[in-house]
Amino acid sequence: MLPGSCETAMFNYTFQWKQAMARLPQMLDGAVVTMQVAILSMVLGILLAIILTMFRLSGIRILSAVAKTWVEIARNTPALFQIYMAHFGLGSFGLHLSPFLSILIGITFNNAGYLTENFRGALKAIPDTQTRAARSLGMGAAGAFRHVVLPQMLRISFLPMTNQMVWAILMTSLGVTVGMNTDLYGVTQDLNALTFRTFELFALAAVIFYAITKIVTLGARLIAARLFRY
Amino acid sequence: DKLDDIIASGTLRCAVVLDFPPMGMRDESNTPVGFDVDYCNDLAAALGVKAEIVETPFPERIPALMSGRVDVGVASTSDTLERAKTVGMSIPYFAFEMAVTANDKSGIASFEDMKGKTVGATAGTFEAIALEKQVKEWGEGTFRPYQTQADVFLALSQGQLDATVSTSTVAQSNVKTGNFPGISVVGKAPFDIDYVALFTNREEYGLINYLNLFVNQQVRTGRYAELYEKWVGGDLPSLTVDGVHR
Amino acid sequence: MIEIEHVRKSFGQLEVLKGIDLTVSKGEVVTIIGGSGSGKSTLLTCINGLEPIDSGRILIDGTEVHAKSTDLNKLRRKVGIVFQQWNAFPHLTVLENVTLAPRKVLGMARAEAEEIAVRQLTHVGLGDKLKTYPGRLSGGQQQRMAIARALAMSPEYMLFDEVTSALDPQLVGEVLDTLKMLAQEGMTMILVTHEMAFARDVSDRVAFFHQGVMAEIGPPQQIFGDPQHPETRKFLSSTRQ
Amino acid sequence: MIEIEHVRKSFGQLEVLKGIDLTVSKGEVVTIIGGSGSGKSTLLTCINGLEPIDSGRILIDGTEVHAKSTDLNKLRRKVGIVFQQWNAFPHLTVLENVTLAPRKVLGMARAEAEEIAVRQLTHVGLGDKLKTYPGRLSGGQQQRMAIARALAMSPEYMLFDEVTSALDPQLVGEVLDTLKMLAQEGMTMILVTHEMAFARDVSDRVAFFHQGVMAEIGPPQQIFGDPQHPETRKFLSSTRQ
Amino acid sequence: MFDTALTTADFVFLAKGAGMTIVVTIISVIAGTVLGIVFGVIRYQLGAIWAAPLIFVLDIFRSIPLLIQLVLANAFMGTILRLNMSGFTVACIVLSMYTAAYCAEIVRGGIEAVPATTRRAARSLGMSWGQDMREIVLPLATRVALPSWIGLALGVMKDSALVYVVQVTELLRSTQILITRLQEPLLLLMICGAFYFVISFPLARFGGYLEKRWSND
Ligand SMILES: Nc1ncnc2c1ncn2[C@@H]1O[C@H](COP(=O)(O)OP(=O)(O)OP(=O)(O)O)[C@@H](O)[C@H]1O
Ligand SMILES: Nc1ncnc2c1ncn2[C@@H]1O[C@H](COP(=O)(O)OP(=O)(O)OP(=O)(O)O)[C@@H](O)[C@H]1O
Ligand SMILES: [Mg+2]
Ligand SMILES: [Mg+2]
Repeated sequence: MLPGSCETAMFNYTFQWKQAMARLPQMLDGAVVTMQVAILSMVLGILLAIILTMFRLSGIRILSAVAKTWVEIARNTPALFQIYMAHFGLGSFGLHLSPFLSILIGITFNNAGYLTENFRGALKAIPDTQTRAARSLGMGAAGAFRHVVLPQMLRISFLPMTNQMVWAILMTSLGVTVGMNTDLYGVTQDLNALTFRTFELFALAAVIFYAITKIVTLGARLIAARLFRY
Repeated sequence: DKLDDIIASGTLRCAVVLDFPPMGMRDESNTPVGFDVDYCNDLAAALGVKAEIVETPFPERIPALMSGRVDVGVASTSDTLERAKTVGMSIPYFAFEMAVTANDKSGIASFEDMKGKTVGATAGTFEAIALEKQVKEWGEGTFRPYQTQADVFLALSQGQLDATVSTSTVAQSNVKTGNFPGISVVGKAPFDIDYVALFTNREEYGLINYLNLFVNQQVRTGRYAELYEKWVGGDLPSLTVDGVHR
Repeated sequence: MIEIEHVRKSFGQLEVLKGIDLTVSKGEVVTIIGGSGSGKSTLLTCINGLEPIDSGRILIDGTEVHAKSTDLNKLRRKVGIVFQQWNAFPHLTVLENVTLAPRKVLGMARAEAEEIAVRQLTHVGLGDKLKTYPGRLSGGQQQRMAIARALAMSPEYMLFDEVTSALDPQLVGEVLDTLKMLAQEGMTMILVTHEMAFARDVSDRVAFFHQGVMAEIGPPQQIFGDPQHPETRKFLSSTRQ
Repeated sequence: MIEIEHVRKSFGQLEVLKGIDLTVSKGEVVTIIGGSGSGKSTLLTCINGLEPIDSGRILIDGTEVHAKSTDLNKLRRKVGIVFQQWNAFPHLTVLENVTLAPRKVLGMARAEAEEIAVRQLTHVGLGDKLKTYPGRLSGGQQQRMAIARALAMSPEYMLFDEVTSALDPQLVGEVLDTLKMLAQEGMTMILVTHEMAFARDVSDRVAFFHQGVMAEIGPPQQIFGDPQHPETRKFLSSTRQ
Repeated sequence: MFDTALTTADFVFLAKGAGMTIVVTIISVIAGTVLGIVFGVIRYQLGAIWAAPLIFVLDIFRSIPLLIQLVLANAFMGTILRLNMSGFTVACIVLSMYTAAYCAEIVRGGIEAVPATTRRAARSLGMSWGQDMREIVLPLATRVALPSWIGLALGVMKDSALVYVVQVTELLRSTQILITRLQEPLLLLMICGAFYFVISFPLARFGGYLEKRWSND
């Protein structure tokens, strides 16, 4: 049963793959938007997580409290809730974000929380002697973190980061709840409203999502092989 | 067939959209009420069975039917040709005019003013499809579909949207509740009249025939007018189109 | 000149250094021996300011290490240290390990830093391992790299903390040879070691630590040949077995 | 009686056992010595059927270990084995470690199993550790517990695979004493060891393995006093140093 | 404190939603765990090559948005198979498979963490494969797997917010319904978020505690 190859009858249902396949270009455009959101949210999430990690390490109580609260909320409430909150929650304060920004902020918030937790685990795996060695070469605390600890931390948490990236891709599908209709899920849903070929359209979307996540994990592996040769 | 199945099972399960006042909504005790809810109850009574209201968001109406979760959609569903490829539609049981509701701060006073603004509607509805097309024609402004009618009005009152197009009944009803401060109905949208139909599975001719007759009877017996007065009020819209049968 | 005066240091309840006095002049090689937990490593980390001290003071060329006004990062450029555990930066190649500090701390250009690094690495016999990652090196090679890394900062003093004790026996020799070479070149060094033969060979003075106290110090001939303190005798006889 | 006939065994390309023949009679103690990778451990795991063999056969009291019809679980009750790496069950107390198999495999009642377990544990000197978890035991105690655990199944044969080689020197003695005691009690044993003095002391015959071949076998006096095979000589002189 | 139109009836309504969230979660986690253990053991026993089809199928559940899984399953069971299934059933089936897909990996990791030597010791005492699994592997693997499993269960609870697409009115959906009527998004969302937090946070902490305790010995 190759999609698009024919109209297949199964039980009482007649598949109309051609109709769905005709929409493929639109859906691929959606996939591009999905990737944009995912990549941006990852980049921002990693930067924020690094900042939050430094907050945690800073020893300044208020900063580490901020980091802690962030991590716990991100990890203990549904992503859908976080995204809804980014749009309508902030909206009640008169802060109006476009759907794109809402979903971006929602997922970034989530990413940052989970990654901060990952970084914490990674830091534990880096022996104290590394910092000592760097400090005894005359590096300052910041220099030792930046040149010695950080690269190792990113390497140890590379696999969790890849997983988080896959998550981010999957989470973009929640954008519809805040008015997003340009991403892959949103496009699919719009097309569904138009034609009601639910199964065919979403099956196609599923295949695209699957392909994207596979490409991303594969790409990550290649990047890891290039970056981490030690 | 399905008609027999419904009678045999003793329950009629209707897909109803419950954030679409006054067609479907919830009262203070969160029980479903509205025009569509009453209409479903009438249909069940006519069939001599119990009615069961299944809440479905707009985008999920057809999937709910297709997945056998409901028997009939009484869900203000526009009878487009595209959709009729998938489901079977009855004759129209209601007709909507489209109205523009705007946030007071946006300064929008008519449909044309919406050009270049951020506008939205409920994903998967007739007006959403039409409005999105219009925004593309204008070539400026943004269109945002939300999952539910409630989210649309919430976004509108928060100022995330400048204006929305919705059925006039919904617009009036929402503005009337006073839940959404700072919004008002500013005019009509020049879209075709949105005829909505009951729907069921495409091949259930017996049931579709029954639904057609039921809609006809509702008008004949005056029940349609009665329900319209109860939930909407004002001029009763005609359910026929000039110059063509059905 | 390194001057250590009445240094005391505790970890919580445990007093690890109980008033240490020691002066190391330019060009001198002082070896510290002593049982496990006697405070040898702690003293070294205090000397370059990695650990604070409780009382007393440590002067390096007249600068007080633990004074508030002292720029420790600057001071540490003068004092290289190599630890017991290998502490190569695993994410950097051998060459990058050695050039990192000169570039980031001294602000050297890459080319210049690499020139120095290659010289130092060749010096310790790792001239052919520049592009290798430390994970691929033997323990002895890692330790020699750590020595080259410290030397690349052109320190005036070097501290070595049991740099051979985590090595397989056959790798010990190559590291000790490197240290001996440094000593012969006139580097001022304090080294902690369990290799008695080596200590006798290379040191100007040998200090014996016992439970946070420097029980005895003197030329190697005296310490090994005619130890005065009963604990020194006990320690030496137990290591000789 | 354990009869090993022309046993060959490969892991992938690597032939680890190249036709081994060995018969161990009731009450005999056979020690296997040989270099690392010579196939000693592999032979033991073949004897109790943990590893399949490629050709040849192994008979235990006439039952062919690798025959399809053989109930290995039943056979293994006869043949106890203790490995090089400690393999205590960390989630069970010492007593539970020892009673587990008698209860689950032999279907003994708890009381009966515990009686036997206490006897065996006391025998190996762990009578006071019944409620302790293995994590709290020293390596030597863990190995003795493993021995007691195997003995609790009342095996007729015992295989020991370098049971002391992962132990600190001061713990080796206590385990060897336990083995000696077993030998004196008449247990049929095959043991792999690097402790030559012990092998000489306890064995009826000593076999020397070299690269998958049993190069030489004979009474300990002959093997240690007058080795015939050049590899045996080489091996013994290298371990004696 | 808050000037709100929220009535007791509304709280009951929210509580029902929360109840639904919990029921869906519990059913899916139990079913998913049982399946996950079966899949995990099969996956481990067969090895990566022979279990490839299973790995592929389970991977699908981890590579497609849950929302799409729900919509597809719903459309497939209803539209194509014409099974008369409630949304609740579909939600539980999909979430169970979703749980199983992740759980299988956790189980495999747990089994692999049991040292081969320990298992050899068990087998050489005459224990059968089943006894080894039950008496040795299960208790030891559980220690490794339990913290991740708690994380998974909490993840499933949070992800169950998505079952609204198959017409199951769980907590977040109930909240949205009330927002529709009451127009107090912030307050209602806070209540909803707090509910998830109150369940998730202590359990997550407990998982972290177990992890710390068991990684020490
Ligand atoms: N960071 C620390 N916190 C608490 N106690 C410490 C710390 N570092 C060292 N100690 C304790 O201080 C004492 C001295 O330690 P130190 O490392 O200086 O001994 P050492 O002479 O170098 O011994 P070794 O030969 O084993 O390296 C020991 O009892 C040790 O446990
Ligand atoms: N499961 C296995 N898979 C592949 N190769 C193996 C396996 N087990 C053992 N080998 C290989 O078989 C050879 C013999 O191993 P074996 O453990 O029997 O040696 P040994 O004589 O016991 O050595 P040692 O004294 O080091 O324990 C070695 O080269 C080893 O690498
Ligand atoms: Mg030390
Ligand atoms: Mg072996």
